[in-house]
Amino acid sequence: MQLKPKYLSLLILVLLVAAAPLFFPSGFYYRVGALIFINGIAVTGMVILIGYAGQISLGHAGFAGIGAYSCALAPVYLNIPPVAAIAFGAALSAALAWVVGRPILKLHGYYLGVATLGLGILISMVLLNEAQWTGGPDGIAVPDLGLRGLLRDMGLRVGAGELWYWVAALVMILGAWLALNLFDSPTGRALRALHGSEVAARTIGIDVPRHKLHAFVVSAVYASVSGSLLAQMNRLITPDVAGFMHSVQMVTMAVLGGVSSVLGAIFGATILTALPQLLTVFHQYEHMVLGLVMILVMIFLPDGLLPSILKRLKGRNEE
Amino acid sequence: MSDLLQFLLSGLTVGAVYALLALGFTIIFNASGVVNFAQGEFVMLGGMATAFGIAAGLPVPLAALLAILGTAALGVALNALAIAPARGAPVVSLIIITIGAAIFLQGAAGLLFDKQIHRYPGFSGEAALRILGATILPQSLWVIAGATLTFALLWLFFSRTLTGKAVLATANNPLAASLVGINTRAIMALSFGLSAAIGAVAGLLVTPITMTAYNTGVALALSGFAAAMLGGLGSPLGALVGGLLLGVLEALTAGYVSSQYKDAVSFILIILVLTFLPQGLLGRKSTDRV
Amino acid sequence: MSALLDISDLGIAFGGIKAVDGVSFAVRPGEIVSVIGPNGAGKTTLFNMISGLYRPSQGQVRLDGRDITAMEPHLLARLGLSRTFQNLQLFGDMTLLENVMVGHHLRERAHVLPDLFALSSSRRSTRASADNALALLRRVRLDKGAYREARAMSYGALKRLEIARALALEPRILLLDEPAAGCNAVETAEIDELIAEVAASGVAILLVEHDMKLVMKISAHIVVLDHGRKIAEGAPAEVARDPQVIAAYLGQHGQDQVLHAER
Amino acid sequence: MSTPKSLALAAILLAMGSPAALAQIRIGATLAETGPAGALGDPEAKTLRLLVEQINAAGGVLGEPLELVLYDDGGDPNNARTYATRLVEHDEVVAIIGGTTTGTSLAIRSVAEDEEIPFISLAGGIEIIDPVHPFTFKTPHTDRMACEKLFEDMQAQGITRIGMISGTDGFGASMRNQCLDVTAGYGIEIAADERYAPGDADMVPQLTNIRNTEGVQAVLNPGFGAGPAIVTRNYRQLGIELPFYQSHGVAGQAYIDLSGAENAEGVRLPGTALLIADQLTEDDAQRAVVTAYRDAYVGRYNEPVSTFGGYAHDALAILVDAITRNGEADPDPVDLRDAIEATAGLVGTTGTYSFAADDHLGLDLTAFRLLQIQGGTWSETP
Repeated sequence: MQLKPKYLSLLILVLLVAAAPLFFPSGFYYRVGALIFINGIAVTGMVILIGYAGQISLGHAGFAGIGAYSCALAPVYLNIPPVAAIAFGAALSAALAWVVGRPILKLHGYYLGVATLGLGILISMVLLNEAQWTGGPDGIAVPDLGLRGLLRDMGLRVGAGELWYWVAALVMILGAWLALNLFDSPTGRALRALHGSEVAARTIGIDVPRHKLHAFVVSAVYASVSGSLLAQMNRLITPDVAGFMHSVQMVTMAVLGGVSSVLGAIFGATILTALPQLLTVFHQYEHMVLGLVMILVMIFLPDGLLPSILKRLKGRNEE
Repeated sequence: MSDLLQFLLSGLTVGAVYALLALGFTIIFNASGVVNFAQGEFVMLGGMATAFGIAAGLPVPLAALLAILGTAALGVALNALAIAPARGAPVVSLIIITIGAAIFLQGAAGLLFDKQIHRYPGFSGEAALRILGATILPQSLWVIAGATLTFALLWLFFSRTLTGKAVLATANNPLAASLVGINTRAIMALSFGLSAAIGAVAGLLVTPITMTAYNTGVALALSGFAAAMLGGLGSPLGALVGGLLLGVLEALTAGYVSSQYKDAVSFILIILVLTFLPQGLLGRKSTDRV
Repeated sequence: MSALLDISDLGIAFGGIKAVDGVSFAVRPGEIVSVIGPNGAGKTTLFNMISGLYRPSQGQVRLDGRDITAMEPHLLARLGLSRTFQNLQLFGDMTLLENVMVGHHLRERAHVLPDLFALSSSRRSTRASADNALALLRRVRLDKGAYREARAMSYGALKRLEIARALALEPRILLLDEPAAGCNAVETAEIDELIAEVAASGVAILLVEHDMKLVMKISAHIVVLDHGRKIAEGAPAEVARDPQVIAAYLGQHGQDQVLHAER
Repeated sequence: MSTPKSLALAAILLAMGSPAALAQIRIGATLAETGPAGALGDPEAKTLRLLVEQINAAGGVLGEPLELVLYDDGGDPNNARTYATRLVEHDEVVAIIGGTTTGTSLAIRSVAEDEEIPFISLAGGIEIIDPVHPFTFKTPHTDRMACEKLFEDMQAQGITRIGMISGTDGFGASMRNQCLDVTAGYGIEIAADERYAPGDADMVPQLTNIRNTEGVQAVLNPGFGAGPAIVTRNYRQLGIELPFYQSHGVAGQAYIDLSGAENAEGVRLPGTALLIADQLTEDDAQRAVVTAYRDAYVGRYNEPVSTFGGYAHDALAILVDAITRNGEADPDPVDLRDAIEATAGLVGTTGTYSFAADDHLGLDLTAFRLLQIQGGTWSETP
């Protein structure tokens, strides 16, 4: 019996995530793994926004910032339990994306780029400057989620790295499942249609602004959850999380890996998260290598790493 | 009153730099449809190369000339190695390529030069001039004059020379331009060289005021990008208007409202302008052809 | 029978030049009306105004008596207006089946939350759309390539695919912009048959086509445009004899095409 | 699909290597060699590399060579935390030096405290060691002390109303907060509070506002990098004649060069003995340490020393001293921590350190010297 592509993708993800720790020489790898998965969540949102709907954003780190700071502030000021703060941040991000998305999603290409860039910069500026709330550039402590304590009470002693590896993996796989569901659904087809031709999409009855907005809001929620998890894992968050370079990183991971597929984008997140760890030996050249990788992949493998590799493998099999 | 003048003079100096940055964006966009996020690196390189030339004992004009020529050559190389091979790629790929180029150039500059902050003395001394109770540095006049001259020369180039008209024709319709015998590849190379040179000019003029370091390019690119989009991508006049407007607005906000949120005001303005004029202030309107 | 689509005094200007000027005509249910004219006569511009992509600077479009001038295209689609494009507007990354499935968009309930969680309502919609789309693909004889990406298909196949997608909307009026352009004789004959069949089911059809043989054969009524103005209107035989029409075509295409068509 | 991914994984494993056997004493560091705080982190990294070389050339510590494992976190706390984890769990270092900025230091601290590894921070924020965390120490003065030192001088000059213009980077923002906190104790009122972003080209509007503020008697500029030099130039351009105070963030020759000696003339700031090595009296306790470090650094890198390199120097000195006193080449972390806490009278470039259970800073206000720029160089005010 043949597995549907959706379930095949999920199966591959689950197997890799479950098997990887068998090869970890030290506990540090759990940390890298958790970072990969947290980036993987944000990048899955990028797949929905860029890969499905064909819209660009250079400001999604702003939503990650909202998610992260919600986890730091909501438990303190609103007495919300830390877990619920994730949902609170997601709701806040969704609401902001909803309000701002309406006017700016009318823009195309680079104009949309600069508008989203502005949005991200505004958010990071607030986080940076409203130090009495956010702690300013040096950041702010994040209340403990209490998961480790809970497990300890149940008689399980788990290291922080290990715990977050599994928590982030679980959320990422859940996120991937949702995104894969969306792909082959009425909304997903409408998004991919307006990506292909906005004019044609309109004439077949697709409410283009509404669907673009939905994609924008959903991807903002992904970014927000990713930021929340980062904050709760690190127990400390700084405005860097909302910065321009983080936005660029999200887009680059997704596109480099292959933005049209969830698996590809997560592959991109894996490569770019691991790359700096690989390059510590040649760290002087880290920036040059990163820049070169970005340029070369886009020129020679424009569909992204994973789709290009798969195409090549398939081509070889057919020979 | 003298405060207002002071803020305006400050704003004009910064705005002139933004305008030159935006002009660089516009020229490359017109030739290739690419927004070049490495434009800020050209400004950085112009300043760094001049600083190192002067430190090595070269006379200032020679150091400046070498910096301009070197940066222009780098612009041509960037086009040949990274942009031309990716023609027709989607916007998001092009953004990644040029940001990749910016990261690469920043890393290379950090290795090739160093990671310190650099500056050299202003070209006409450092004593501030007084105008109606406000002050201005002679180097600010250099920046403003340099920007004016660059825009004027460029206008002459586009309106009076055959090559300039070929650049405009390519911008309007690359296919038609190549059909009437214009070598659009050469035009692209020329545009990258020209933009890089303009960036270098901005960098070497402003370094005595703002100083420079290997990692200043990205922030410059973002300001220039914002100015270009505000004015309307693809319009040199829009670049001038967008750049000056942003510079003056930042200075006035810092002076009268809040120095903390002066950049915020710029971006709020951009989002508002684009909401009502999706092509920027002076950008061309386009109709979807189906 | 009263008109389904009623166009009166429609016009638009680009930069001071009138691309379409004061055009009026009507289409009744089940009727095939063709718009012909030399290149640049304003046929596609007329279509773009009717389908809501361009905002007319004068005149009115009515559907079933209701004013639909410059209405959003997706709302027009809801009222039963569907179209194809001269230079194909298909979704290249999607399969043929998916291309037709999005044509069912209006009958699917595309709500983002049920779709994200793949609730049964969402999965039911998808299944129903897939069944319908497959039937339509069969109708245009593309069912064998249903799971191939659209960009991998031939031009002729894509022309038929676009018609299938337009039909998926179950339109009351269908605007076809040069459906037979670039098709060989066999394909043209198939499209001819398909259009007649659709019209017979009661759908009004507005057609722009350069293949005069096809136009003369299937049209009930022909509107002739030149330089944005309507210069003639009537039954095929009448129009072909009109001296103004012959003059207009002489300027562009030569007489034999008209004569050929008249035969 | 699984092939490339597992290949990549294998490549990662190979490149990172497996934890080495402990044949030497491993010291970990994560610093902002690049990024916005690169001007601080770069001399810190250079200092650590230089000193470790020197120590090893002289026979190491307890007869064992030191091995420095140094990562560049770019000033990003998330990276800093990752590298700190790597240092502890993968490289198995005995202690961590680093955290160029307060943000990265706080990130490293949570790893160090979790894993119970001694950590010496090089950043100024008082929150790093207040309240005291068992495994965390720091070498620089706190920002609060810098403010106090400056306010002391202002008080002596009879200044009560000042204007402040601070950078929005971590350094500037943190010092601004601390200064606002301690004004009351010195009877000082901050009448104008302006800001600039690190990349800003021109601070004339902000300074114009300060100049126009009624009754301002002096101006204070907390910040580092290019910003304060631009502020200084703009200050002179506007012809402001009020006393001008900078922070220890610009305590290095670069600031004077970038501002121009004539513009920086008369500027006062809280600095360390390092900047006035040649002017120290023969009987000054710091003279030998400061001169040796300066000569070695300048000889090796051919660039002037900065206060920040000095912080790294002191952190390593404290660590080496503690390892030596503890007497084991493979020290138990808790013992090493106790040895650090027992540090007494250790003379560094920044000051003389004596830690205690309730004091993980080990410096007092006397270590700060109020310096003034005169004739393009530093001199200590009497």
